[in-house]
Amino acid sequence: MAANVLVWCIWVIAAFACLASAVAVVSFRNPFFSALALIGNLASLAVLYLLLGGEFVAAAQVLVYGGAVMVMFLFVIAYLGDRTEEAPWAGGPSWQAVGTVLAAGAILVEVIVAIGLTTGGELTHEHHIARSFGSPEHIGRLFLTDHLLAFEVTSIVLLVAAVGGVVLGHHARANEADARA
Amino acid sequence: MIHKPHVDWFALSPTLALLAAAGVLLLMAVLVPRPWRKASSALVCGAGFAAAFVFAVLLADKSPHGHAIVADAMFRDRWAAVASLIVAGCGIVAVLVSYGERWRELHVGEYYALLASAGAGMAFFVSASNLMTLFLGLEWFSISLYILCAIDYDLVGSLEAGLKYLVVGAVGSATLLFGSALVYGGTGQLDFDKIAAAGHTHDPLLVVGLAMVIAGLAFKSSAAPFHMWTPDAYQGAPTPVTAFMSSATKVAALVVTYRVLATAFPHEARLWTWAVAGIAIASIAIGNVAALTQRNVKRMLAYSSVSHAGFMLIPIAAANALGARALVYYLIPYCALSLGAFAIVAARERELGAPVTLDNLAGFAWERPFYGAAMATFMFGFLGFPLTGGFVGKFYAFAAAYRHGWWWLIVVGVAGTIVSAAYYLGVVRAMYMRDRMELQLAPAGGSPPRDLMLGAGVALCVAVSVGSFFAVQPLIDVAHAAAKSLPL
Amino acid sequence: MHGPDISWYIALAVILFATGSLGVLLRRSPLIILLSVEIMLNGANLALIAFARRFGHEDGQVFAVAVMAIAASEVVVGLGLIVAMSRRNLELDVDKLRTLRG
Amino acid sequence: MNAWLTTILIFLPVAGALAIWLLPLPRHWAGSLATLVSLVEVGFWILSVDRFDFGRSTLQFEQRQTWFRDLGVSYHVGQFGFSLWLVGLTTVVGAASVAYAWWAGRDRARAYFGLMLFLTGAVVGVFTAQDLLVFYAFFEAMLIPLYVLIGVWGGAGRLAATLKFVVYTVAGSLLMLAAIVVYGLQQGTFDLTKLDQSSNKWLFLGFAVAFAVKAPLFPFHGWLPDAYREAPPEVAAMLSGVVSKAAAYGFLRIAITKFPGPTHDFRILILVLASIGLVYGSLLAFRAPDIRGVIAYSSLGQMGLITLGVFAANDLGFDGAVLQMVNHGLISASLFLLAAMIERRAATGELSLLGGFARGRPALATILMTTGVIALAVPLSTAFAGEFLILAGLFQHFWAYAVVGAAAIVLAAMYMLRLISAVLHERVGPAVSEAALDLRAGELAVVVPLVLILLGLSAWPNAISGHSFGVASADAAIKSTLVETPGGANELALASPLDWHVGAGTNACAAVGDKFLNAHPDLLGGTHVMRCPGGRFLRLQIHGSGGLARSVVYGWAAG
Repeated sequence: MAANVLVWCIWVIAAFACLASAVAVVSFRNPFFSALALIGNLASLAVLYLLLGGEFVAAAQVLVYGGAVMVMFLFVIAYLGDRTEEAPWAGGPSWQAVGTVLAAGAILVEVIVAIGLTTGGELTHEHHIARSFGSPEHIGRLFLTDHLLAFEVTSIVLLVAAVGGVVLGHHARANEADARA
Repeated sequence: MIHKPHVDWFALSPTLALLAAAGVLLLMAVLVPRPWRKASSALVCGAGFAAAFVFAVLLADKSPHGHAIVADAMFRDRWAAVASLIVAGCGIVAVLVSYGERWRELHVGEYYALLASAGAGMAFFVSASNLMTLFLGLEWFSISLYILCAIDYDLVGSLEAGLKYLVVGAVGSATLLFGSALVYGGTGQLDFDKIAAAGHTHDPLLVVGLAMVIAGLAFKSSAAPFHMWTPDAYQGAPTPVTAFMSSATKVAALVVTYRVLATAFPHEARLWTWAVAGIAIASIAIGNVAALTQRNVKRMLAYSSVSHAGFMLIPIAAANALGARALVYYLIPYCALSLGAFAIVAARERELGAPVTLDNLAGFAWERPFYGAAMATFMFGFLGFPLTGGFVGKFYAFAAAYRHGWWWLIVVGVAGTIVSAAYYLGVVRAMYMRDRMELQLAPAGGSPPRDLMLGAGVALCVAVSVGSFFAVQPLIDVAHAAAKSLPL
Repeated sequence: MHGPDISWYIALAVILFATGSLGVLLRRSPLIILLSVEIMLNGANLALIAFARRFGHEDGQVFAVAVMAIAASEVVVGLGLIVAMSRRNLELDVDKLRTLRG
Repeated sequence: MNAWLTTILIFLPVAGALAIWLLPLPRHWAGSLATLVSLVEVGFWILSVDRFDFGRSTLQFEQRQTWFRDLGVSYHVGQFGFSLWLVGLTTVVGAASVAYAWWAGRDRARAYFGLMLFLTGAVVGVFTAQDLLVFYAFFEAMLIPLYVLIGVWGGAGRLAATLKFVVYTVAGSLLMLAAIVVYGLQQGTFDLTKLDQSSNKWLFLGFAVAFAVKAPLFPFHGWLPDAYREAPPEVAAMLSGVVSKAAAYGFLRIAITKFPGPTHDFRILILVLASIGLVYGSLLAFRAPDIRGVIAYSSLGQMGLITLGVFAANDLGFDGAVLQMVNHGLISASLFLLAAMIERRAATGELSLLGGFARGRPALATILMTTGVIALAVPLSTAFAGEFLILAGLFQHFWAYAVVGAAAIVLAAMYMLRLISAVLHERVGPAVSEAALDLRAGELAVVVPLVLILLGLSAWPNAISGHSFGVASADAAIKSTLVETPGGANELALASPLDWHVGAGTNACAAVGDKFLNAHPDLLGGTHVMRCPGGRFLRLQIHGSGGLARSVVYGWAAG
């Protein structure tokens, strides 16, 4: 019983952190702080993943996202400096903005209602799971068996992105070469 | 002990051929000396697409009974094979069009590598059989295309096009992903056929997920109202890339839309036929009306591609075997028309060194009779005039709508076509009937570089768009064989 | 150990996704838009992992891992574009990018 | 060989066009090759007249090739008597137009002559297509060369003219496409010889609007004045002489024969519109300030008259309409070419600036006079014969239309006489110089044959009016539509399978049949069974389908 309360507490804290940081990402004026807030978001999500039995995913979240991606973000933001600042919500709400907010709100309500309808008992009955559910070994095995192709394609996409990084990096350098010439 | 699934290499061969070409090209970008790089890269890339084409033909021949392979991650069937075949054909023409572009040699290897990789991604995407491979395939070719859009740094707006495409594309794929997650939540399955087996018609999770999947795919086929990236990306990207995007991406996105809807959501057909019909109507209306006011030809063609996405969604909304045939048939002349039109824009662009507008097309057809006649053919084809496959394509699409019982879709299509006459014929008028003197334009200056490759590409497009009008029966036979793979 | 229902997680995922989309729609800095896209993807990931827990098989988790890699690829390309644009002294504001007009 | 004749007639000009476009010919050669091709085309048409069996009313020179099977579409072409005459009109006017253009010389000759030949081929295709989709393809294909010909070689206002022309025609023909899709899929075939009649009025309207725009009928004629004025004269000759006939042909071949019910319902409306067009066009022609305006508006009026004849929907009306189509085609083509010759000499077509052309220019005067006199339908002229047949047909239906038609003939006389006198007589106009020569040999070679044909037809109008629909054949496939049931005998035909013989059986039976036919002159299709004195049954198979305007097969059975 105590364990349940503990899990609930962790869930509430993590969920709250997750939401707060998401709102922060979207609303901060300075991308640097937004990026930092995203790190908080990722970390709290990792906690939620752990609660859901996704050990490997949580670890990957922290390493891949929190480590690699965010470092890249922070590096770029630091490199660009104050060019990236933007006054959010400046100039009053445009019709477009009002429309989008309304549309997003409508989608949100719709989806939550949809889930509420479904939840009429179904989602509460969780599947019984083994202790090793979501362990690195299991996920790794799946990647090499049922999802072999997905695994391979993921690596190809990463490679393509790397090529893209190289090409776009050239872009920047070529421009400087032009400027010198 | 890990039991690896059996891998059907032959089924993967179109993808692998292109992937191999991409790999070789990346190596060549480093190893081959600069003076030879352009020609050799184009050759290898073209060979890759040609090999993919041949493999796709063989695959279509040898896969009469569709089935899932590699641990149910992809389908081996004629639907996918025919789609890869069309994509590979588009790739060949795109290579021909790209050859004469004045790339900086620095990037030419990477350019062709990314083109091949985009083709490989599409060939994989069209055979996806579960939500995960669907998403991965989508991202594979999308990311390649984002980079391709931005690759030419001498082009004003190229980076902007890449960024806009990336942002909107990322939102689209996130939508698709969230929709996939909800479908997974509703059924507990990722494989299309298992989703169909597990789905209940009125499961709200499934329905919302379905809506988001449709929206995510509509982003890629640039159907309204998910088309906002299209004009910017098409206008800003290097023209050969635009040519490839406008044809091959549409093939992949539409073919997969049909496959996903028909295979995974047969029980929800009543819902998605209406949704797709709505998107089709919106695309036809918005695309045609917006195209009317464009002066920039690339931008006008971008809106025209939005309207054609609408026309090609009509057979999807029809959800019958005739519709599947209609879609496959329509794609063939459409790709030829679109590639050809952009190829000619590229030719004019190289000659002028400036973006092509309706004004600076004045007199073009008399200066370059072949290109002019070809462009007129493409415009009449887009408009759905006889003597091009565009006519038969529209006819089939309308026929499919009628067979579904939706004659009003025909009315919408007819109304859209009437509006489109104004801007398609506007191009013909600009090329043939306006005098450059009358508009006080400076002559283009010097003769343009002779570009046999581009000429060959245009000739190929003319041959396909006119040939598909006469050779309907063989093409329909192919489409028929492909359509049988779908449970319609 | 019983925690909250899956539906709680899904609700959270939906709110995350919506927050991310709002960010994409309302913000103008490409960097923040990219960050918002990450939030959308994270929302989807949370949903996938929660559903994986519900059904007791790990397909959803595998999917989520793949999504992370894809997200990283998108970020690489997106950041590459942003850096290149800043080197070319282009506005870093999607509303002010108006080279491409008819 | 015979089967190929139609295909040759369609594709010979198209092949000529391709050759002219692709071969790098010098400018003069392009014109001469085009003229040669169109003369050979006329030759083939004469050959086909020779081979045509006018005794049969069925399709001849028929060729069928599957185009796409799953929707039942095939390349199916062939000719009935009346299509043969319209094809002839096309080839002759096409040859005259091409020859005139060659004589007058045109810029960008290869493009120009190729398009002219292509246009000829497409129009022949329209008149011979026996599959709805093929018909539509040719119908639309006509638009492409016309659009470019007017837009590139037209006068100063050409851009606006082409825009109007295209918007009107594309809108009309796409409605027809929608109707074709629905009609063909309902029946599982697009073959005109296999399609059953339909009673769907929306489909009928889809076809009717397309034809009404093309003809044009009032109030769909907005494009006409600009297009006819701005087009190069020989293109205007093709447009008013030949292309507009595609519409009347479409009414005859598709709208009426396939939709007898809706034809019946909309007949009054169409007759009223056609009458308005006839009067309105004639009045405008009378007021038009220039030669081409007179011819253009007179075409509007004449198309109204032809439509009246078609929708009189009886033998006389049909015969008259076909004859008048050929007449008007030849007349307006020669008038447009003559207008071009006059404009060439005076540099204007304004009637107020012209006058006194007759003095010292006997050839021009004679030919313009002859054509004009035929056009105003003096008795013994072929136009008189055509109009008389149409009016007689109309009179059977409702005398008021005949009165309108007769009034229009008076108007025609007025505007034609005004044209002739304004050009040829009166005092010499300011634009007419003494130096302007009479018609040259080349011009005479173009226009004299047209006038000679008109004179020939005046001598023997029955060549066309008597050879358009053949005579009834017993083996024609006929479906029972049970339009009317005199005496309730049709149920009997359905209930008891009788053994039918061809023929009326007895004189008494024939009298009953004749009486029924006279009582119902507008019946176009259906099988009617009636009882004769003496216990026999008489069956009348009336058919307007399959291109036979109206033919009746008598059958009898012992009771």
